[in-house]
Amino acid sequence: MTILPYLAAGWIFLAGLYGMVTSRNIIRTIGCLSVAQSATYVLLLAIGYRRGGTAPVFSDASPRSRVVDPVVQALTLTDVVVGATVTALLLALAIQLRKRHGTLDPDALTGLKG
Amino acid sequence: MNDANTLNGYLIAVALVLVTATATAAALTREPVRQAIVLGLLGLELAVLFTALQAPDVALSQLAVGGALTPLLIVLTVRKVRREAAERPDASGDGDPGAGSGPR
Amino acid sequence: MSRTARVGLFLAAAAVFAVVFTLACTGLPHFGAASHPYGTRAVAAALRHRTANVISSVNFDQRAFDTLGEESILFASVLGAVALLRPARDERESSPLPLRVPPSTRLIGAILLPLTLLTGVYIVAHGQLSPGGGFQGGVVLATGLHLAYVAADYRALRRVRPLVVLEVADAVAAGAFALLGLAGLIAGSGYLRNVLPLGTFNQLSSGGLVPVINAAVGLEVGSGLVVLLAGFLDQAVEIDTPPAAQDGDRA
Amino acid sequence: MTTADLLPLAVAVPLLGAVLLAAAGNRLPRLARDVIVTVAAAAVLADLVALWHGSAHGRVVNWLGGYRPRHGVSVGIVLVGDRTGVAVALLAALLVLAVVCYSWRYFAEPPARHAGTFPALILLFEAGMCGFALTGDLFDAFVFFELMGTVAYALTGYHIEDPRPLQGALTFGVVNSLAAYATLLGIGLLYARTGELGFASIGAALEGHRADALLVTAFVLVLTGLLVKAAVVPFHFWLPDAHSVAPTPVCMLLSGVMVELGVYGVARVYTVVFAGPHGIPHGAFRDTFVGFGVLTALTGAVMCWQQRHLKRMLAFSTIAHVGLFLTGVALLTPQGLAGTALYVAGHAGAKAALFGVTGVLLDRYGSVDEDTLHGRARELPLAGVLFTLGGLALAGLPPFGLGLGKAVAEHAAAADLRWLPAVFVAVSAATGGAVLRAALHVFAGAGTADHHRPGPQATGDAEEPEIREASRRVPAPMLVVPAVLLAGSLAVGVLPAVAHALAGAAASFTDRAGYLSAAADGPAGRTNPVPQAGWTTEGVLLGCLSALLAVACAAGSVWGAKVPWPAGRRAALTVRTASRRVILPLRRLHSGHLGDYVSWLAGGIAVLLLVLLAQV
Repeated sequence: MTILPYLAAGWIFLAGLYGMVTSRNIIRTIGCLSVAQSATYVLLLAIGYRRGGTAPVFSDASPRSRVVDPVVQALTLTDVVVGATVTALLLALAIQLRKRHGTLDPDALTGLKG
Repeated sequence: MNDANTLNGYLIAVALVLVTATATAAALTREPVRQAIVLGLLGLELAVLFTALQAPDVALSQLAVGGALTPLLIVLTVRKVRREAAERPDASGDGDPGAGSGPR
Repeated sequence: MSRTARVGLFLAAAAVFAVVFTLACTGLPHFGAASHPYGTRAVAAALRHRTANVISSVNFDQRAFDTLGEESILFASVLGAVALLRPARDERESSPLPLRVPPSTRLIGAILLPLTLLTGVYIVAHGQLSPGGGFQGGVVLATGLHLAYVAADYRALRRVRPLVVLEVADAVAAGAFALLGLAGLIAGSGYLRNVLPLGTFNQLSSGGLVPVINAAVGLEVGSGLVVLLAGFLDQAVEIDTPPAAQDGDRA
Repeated sequence: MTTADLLPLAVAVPLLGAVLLAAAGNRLPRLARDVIVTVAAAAVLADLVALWHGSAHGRVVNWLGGYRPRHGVSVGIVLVGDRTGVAVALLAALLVLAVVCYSWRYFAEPPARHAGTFPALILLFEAGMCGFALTGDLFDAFVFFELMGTVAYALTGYHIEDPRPLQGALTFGVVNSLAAYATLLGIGLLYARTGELGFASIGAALEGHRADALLVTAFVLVLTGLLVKAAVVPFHFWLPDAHSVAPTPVCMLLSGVMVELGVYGVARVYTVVFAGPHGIPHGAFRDTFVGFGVLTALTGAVMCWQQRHLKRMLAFSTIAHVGLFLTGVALLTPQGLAGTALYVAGHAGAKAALFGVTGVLLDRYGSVDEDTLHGRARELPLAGVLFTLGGLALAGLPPFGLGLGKAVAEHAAAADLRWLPAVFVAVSAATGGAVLRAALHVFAGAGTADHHRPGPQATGDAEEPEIREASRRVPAPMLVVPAVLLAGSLAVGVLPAVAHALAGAAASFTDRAGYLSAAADGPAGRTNPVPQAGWTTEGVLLGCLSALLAVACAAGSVWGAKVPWPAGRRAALTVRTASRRVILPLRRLHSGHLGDYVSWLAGGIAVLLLVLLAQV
């Protein structure tokens, strides 16, 4: 258990990459991108965890109680928002690309090469 | 206190295994709508993991974004694409792999 | 590259990455370790500013500039995605036919709609005290509004979302954040300085600027997401592309 | 208000301008929108000019939210305006202002209901670039990096009626976001080891650890996002796809400054965070990135020469020059940095001008294809002159700023490796030559229109024209702005004060201890001696040589087939055979396939990991 959560993050990142490499549909590529991104959430929050710590919210806890690292949580929160908005933007591009190109298969998207 | 810690440790371990497995499954799922469903599931499991990691704020956003918003956007995108494919059967299909042009 | 070459290259690279990343992880502090210098400082700073939810303090006070950037990303994506999803010159919008919705669904929707909106407002308002805040509450507000789609139909949704107003609200909320930062500058103490009275710990008005920025973020996220979802829904439901439009690449 | 307060304003002002445009854009007449965006861009410029003067005597530091460090560490975000950072932001602001003026008359009529979107996005782009250039915090840099990226994806795909911009924008978005997530993983690893996020505080904390696999992995991951943005081979594939199809004003920004920000990020992150004792050794960094730089420069130059799509040609020439920038920075000497700074400034002016003139062609003829346009632009002599001057500047002709930067960087490079200046000359000649060849074809109608280039290629035909009235006269700003930009590029080379100021900036950039101290509220550091950054005989000669070579390349390609002597024909044949053997496979690698690009990204990370691990 000492480094397993970090390794899990690495594995998830690679899994997302693999899905993107083998994808035959841009929508799936975008989905895999968000899988790869969840690796960053897992890594950041795993790093901030403290054994025996509680959530860093003091509304009903003593200010002296042991808490987990709040900074990584703030970072992850930013990351979640960034991820969601980028996904939305990419999906919007995919919709229009499908309209104009008639396909979302990377093998058939041949407008830009050489 | 110690028992609660051990319990939380187990919870983290289980959630971690589930998250890893579901993420792998989501990356391997070819069909976008099915992938959206697996992604939704991944979002829920991540929310559980984050709660166990004492990050309720992140869990709440993950629940909203990963569990609902992202899958919804993917489904809407696929729906638009499907609608077009249905109106123009000549265009190469999306959604189901292999229906597009063959490998080079 | 052929498919085999592509996957082969990736697998080789992934093998290297896996080995080195594992090696790297052995150099990390063990999972659950105690030392978090920045985290400890952030907790102390949050308590000094009487903000019970340390994460809100980090997001909206200590590292508010990050959040300003984050909200700009949200603002830019909504602006960009909605512009990308505009009907092209050769497209027309069609009105979808009204759908028959079973009365039970309609009832559930009618009950859930105000309930969700209330929950959203609550989550936004208590961001500096309990888990949640502008972003989470904003998402709840935006999705809650779309219960109207489930409960009634698309035309009902269009009635309850004044898009023009929401687009302006999104922009104004994003601007409000930047302006709140200027307040500190005008007060003579620096950008994004928490200049408001800090209030009493664990009260709704505690944390100075934190609840105000929180509200701005809530407004931005809520209205921005509704506008964004409207762009996607319009594409999925309303806009028809003429068949000729997609032959552009075959020429 | 103090000088330090000017730092956040560089982000807040464009942001507020964008908000105003987004909120009121639909209700305002076009003139009012143009006025708002121009005033906002000018205000940012004024802010940064004031900041530049304020930073003359050392770094300007602002702890946002008033969180001054206690015992050397803070809980907030620090903005650090050292002269290099301010200069980079200043360059971005100048270019944004130029682009804003260029687009006054650029779009015939913006789409209804989204009238304010384009200028608002340009201003948000500016906010992202300024934030990235001025921040002293690693995660904050990531946030503004993403802001820059997000806006750029949306702007690239702005023409939804044309399939190619959409594909280019998607490739751009997917590859860059993925790389940004890799960066975030790296930031996570650094946070785990040091528990800090500021550049300076991480750098200081890392000094207490030894260099191991964790350090190398974190370094490579953090750099991935920056290298992708900088389009370093093999992370570069997205760039030609995106830059060749984006709206012309956007291309001017992307090629002129955004790509260069990636190189700036690499230099900043390495020098402040990783260059300390027990960090990544200087030698390892230098050898690795001079290698990657040279590879990038050569690949870009070869691909640039092969293109007939003018914007794609310019995009590949950006890759070639970024390779040289990376090489100059990787030398880690003040002179190398000074040369690169001059080079970047001169390049921004010339490249943006070239894109601007290409925009005129697209406006009039609905095509940016070298073969299709053959001889058709004879009626635009002024545009032809500007395009040719741009090509000569790109080739390093003195006294353009690009030539001065190249000369100074070459001098610094020769001190390290004797053969490096040859790469600089060859790459400048090839990229400049390609532009001159296109100028001869398009504006003079020289040679023949029919060129058989083997292999896969993107043509510049059937582009969606960005303006609807084909018969109108060329709007004045579309030629005036490129002319001004070229004049700016010239000024960088002619005015010794600019060179001296940038050399001073480079000297303080390498002063790591000073940066660390300033960001921890400590005493100001000492100043390094300012490197020599003026014209030398050697520099002038090398500049003239590469310009001459460029002219020879262009002339040989246009008239080479008609050469009467057999030696010339034999040479042409050899070139053709070689090109089929070497260049064809290289062109095939640029497949436009998203899966390929992700694979190359992973491959690049793996190679960097192995190369650096072997040297640590």
